[in-house]
Amino acid sequence: MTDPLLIFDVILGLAIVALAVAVLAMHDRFAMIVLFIVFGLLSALAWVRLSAPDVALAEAAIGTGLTGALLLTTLHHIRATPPAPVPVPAGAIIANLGLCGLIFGGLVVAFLSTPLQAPGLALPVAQNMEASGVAHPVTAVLLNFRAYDTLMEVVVLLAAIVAVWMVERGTAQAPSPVMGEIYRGFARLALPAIVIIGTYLLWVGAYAPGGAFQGGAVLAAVGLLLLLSRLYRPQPAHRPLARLGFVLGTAVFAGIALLVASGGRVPFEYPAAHAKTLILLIEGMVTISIAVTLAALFHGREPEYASVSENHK
Amino acid sequence: MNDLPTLDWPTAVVFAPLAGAILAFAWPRRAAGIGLASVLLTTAAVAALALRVLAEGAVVTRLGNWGAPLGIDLRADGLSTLLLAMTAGVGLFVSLGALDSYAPARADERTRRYFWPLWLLLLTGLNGAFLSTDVFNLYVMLEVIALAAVGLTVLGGGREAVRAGLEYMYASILGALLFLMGVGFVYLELGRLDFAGLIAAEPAPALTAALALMIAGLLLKTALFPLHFWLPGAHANATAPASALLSGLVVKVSLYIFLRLTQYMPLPDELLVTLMGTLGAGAILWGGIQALRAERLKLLVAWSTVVQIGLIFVAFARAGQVGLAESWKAAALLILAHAVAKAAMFLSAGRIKDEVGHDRIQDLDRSPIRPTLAQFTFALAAISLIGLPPSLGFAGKWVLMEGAMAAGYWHWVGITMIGTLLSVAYFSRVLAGFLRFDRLRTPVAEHQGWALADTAPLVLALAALSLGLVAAPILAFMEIGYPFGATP
Amino acid sequence: MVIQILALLLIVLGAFFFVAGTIGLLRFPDTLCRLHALTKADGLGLGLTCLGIALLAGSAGEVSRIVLIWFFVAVSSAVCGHLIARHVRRSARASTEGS
Amino acid sequence: MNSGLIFGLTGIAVFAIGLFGALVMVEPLRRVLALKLCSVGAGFLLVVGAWQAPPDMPDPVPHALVITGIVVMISATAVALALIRRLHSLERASDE
Repeated sequence: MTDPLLIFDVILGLAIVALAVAVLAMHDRFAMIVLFIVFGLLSALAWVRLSAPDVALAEAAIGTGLTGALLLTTLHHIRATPPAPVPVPAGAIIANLGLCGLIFGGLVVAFLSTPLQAPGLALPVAQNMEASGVAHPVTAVLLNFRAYDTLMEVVVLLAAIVAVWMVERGTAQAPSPVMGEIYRGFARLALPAIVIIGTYLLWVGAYAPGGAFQGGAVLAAVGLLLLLSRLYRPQPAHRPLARLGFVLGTAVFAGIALLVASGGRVPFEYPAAHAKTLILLIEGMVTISIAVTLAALFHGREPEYASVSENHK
Repeated sequence: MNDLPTLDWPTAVVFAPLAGAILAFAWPRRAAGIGLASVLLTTAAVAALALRVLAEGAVVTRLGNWGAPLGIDLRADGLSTLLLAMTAGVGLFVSLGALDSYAPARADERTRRYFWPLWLLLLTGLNGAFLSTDVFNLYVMLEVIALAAVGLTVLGGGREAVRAGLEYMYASILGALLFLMGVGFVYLELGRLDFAGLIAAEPAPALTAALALMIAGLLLKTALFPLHFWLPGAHANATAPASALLSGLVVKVSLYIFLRLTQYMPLPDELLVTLMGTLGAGAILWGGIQALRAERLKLLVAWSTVVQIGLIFVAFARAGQVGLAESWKAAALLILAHAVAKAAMFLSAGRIKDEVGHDRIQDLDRSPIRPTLAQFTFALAAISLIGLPPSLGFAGKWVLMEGAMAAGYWHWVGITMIGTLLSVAYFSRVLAGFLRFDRLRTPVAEHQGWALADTAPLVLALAALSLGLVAAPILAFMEIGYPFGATP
Repeated sequence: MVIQILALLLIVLGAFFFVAGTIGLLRFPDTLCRLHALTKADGLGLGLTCLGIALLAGSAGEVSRIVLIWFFVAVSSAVCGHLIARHVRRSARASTEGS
Repeated sequence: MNSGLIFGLTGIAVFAIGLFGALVMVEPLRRVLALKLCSVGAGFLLVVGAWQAPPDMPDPVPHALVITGIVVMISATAVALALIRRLHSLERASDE
């Protein structure tokens, strides 16, 4: 008899594939996004089953939660114009279906030929954990062994907010929905709790699943709540502070990476005695930047003085 | 000068533009000054790096002192340094041109403020990609480049630019995700991501799948026919300095990564090389026809990019699988030639459009204004792109054909000839428009005085022309550190 | 042993309520009825499941975290239910006024 | 059969579905979602690459890579969505 958990895995895998199809097939755009959110949460569940709780947390918070919020706010903006029905020729569909089927088959064959459960880099990571300054392997990889990648990832986030502010100059925001008193009360209750949870996630990342990205995403939810409940309205005068918030993580990360390079050390080589402190400092600043940037990505356009805009009624 | 050797130049090359981007974004009032200073610093760092590479061979930085495969290494050998130098040189002159193109009189303040952080982020990504030795790091760099490049595409903010930018964005993300899937297969098979692991690997189905996915993604990003659909719109609708960066530099990164990967990973067989060459031939023909039909000057220049990309792939395939050990040099030479000449051409096309007020090719000869210097620059750049001696484009085509003839692959020689004739045909449409004024009865006004925006492309065009004379030293420099060969 | 069986029973019962709520979501005719089925049944299911897991928890810290989870999920699902119902009523009013 | 195999196949299927959507779909939002599906598929593959049958510890490197990939993807999504909103505004402005 097979393990009942394996049956669960099969059902979960099938459900994920079915949801992926349903997301693309769903006619209504709102339902499409909701199905996508369900799809993301089930994927996160699958990653928990694959013993990847950090990834599951990140996917649930960033890949599903915040992405879902971004999609919904965009839909809110463009909902006035229903999509023009552009007929896709049946030939193109069949050809692409065949192509993707072929790719699927090829990739499956290639996948089955790989040595599953190969050790990978687990051993070198385990051997160098001592020197990394943190106790949680994923955090050690993100903030120490492959810190350069992580720095560039924060740079991608910075590029995104620069591009979004640039793209959306002069467009007026679609009026956001009025959420009412009960929602505001909930926001007041939830805000401090979310701040605590976000900070806890950041802190716990040193020795358990969690870390800057998950913590930052949870803190970004604070920004979303504030924006939606209109407890905070972005003002043009706040722009310098916001810019500072966007670049803080990148600047501190890059600065520390360079500053440690003296006395025979190379960039990103934290001195052993201070590794833990430095990583925590970087993580804290990166968390702030991630939270501010993600919330700003949700808000979209740069807050401007009124004279510039108004081409949207 | 004492601490010059201790400074880590590969890191400086990546971090100088990054610092500039951060400062330029945080302090928008000073964006132009910070931007130019940062580009100059980057250029200086690249020059210092090049000198070291010339003196000592490949320079390796083990970030965090972990060493690959656990950590990430930066490696500057002849090829990467050459491309860094190309990026720095083209970038510097485009920046100088942009100072003028986005001057307060010509562009609104927002455009000026956002150009610099986006361009510096792009430069960070480009330099990072040329130095990277890790496939996942390459993926992240590709995304940095993609987001900054899309931002630059829509800098003008018009409807066509935004539509083209969105199309470019889709193509870019899809290309990057195909690449990421390939990275996944590399890790599944090898359990490591660095180039050294790829070189040592035995052929395996998973690696073939990885190579196929990565190449598909890169071809989409580099716009090889028939995956070029996003390029003409994006490059033709961007503002001139942005077009110059996109066409001159951005598409070259994916080409560069393609060259590296095809050398490092076991190629399945000859068929793939032939396929690349055939697609390149298709690009030359199709792009040439479209360039002949284009009604607008910038669109013609954008289609000429499609042609040139095709030519680079023909150069890659010119002598089959056996010839790959040599043919990357022809491809690299053409990459360099195209970057310099195309940046000059887009900048001068932008100048012509600015001065004349439109860029309809048909009406160019009846314009009451003659931007002579820009027209002269355009002609010089065209000489290099067509491949007349002594330009760098000529040197590249010469190496291409020499190799193809030596291998007896005459069909590639034929394709190159046809491409050359086509490019003569479509560029002469424009050049004829510059020369004929018989239909015009009103007195012709001369250009509006010399401008920095005229000088920058002129220098680039002259460089494209004269660099051909030093093609031999460039070829020798490329081989420093054995980019591809027995000793990695 | 007894505690484990009790916990299992509670979790199964909780799952049953979730399933019932989902069936309601799929079968009921309009949004308000669906909301009714969903919030009621899922609220109960959540409470039972949390109770079951809390019985299995090893330490007081874990129990307190489970209680916190229960509290926040309950509050946010109540608020979500309210927001959806409010939206339904407003759009219904808007459509009757419009016609 | 094991969890790694099951979810590896799931990931490849999701990637192929996303690829099909990205190639065929016309509607802007749907194309973004299709690309997001591709990225989740690639994430599955990497997480499976890290997986070891319990109680062995999984390889942390791919986990870090996927987290990076998720953050990169939301950045790209945000820019694509901003372009969609901008294009929509511009088209409405020109229609009026």
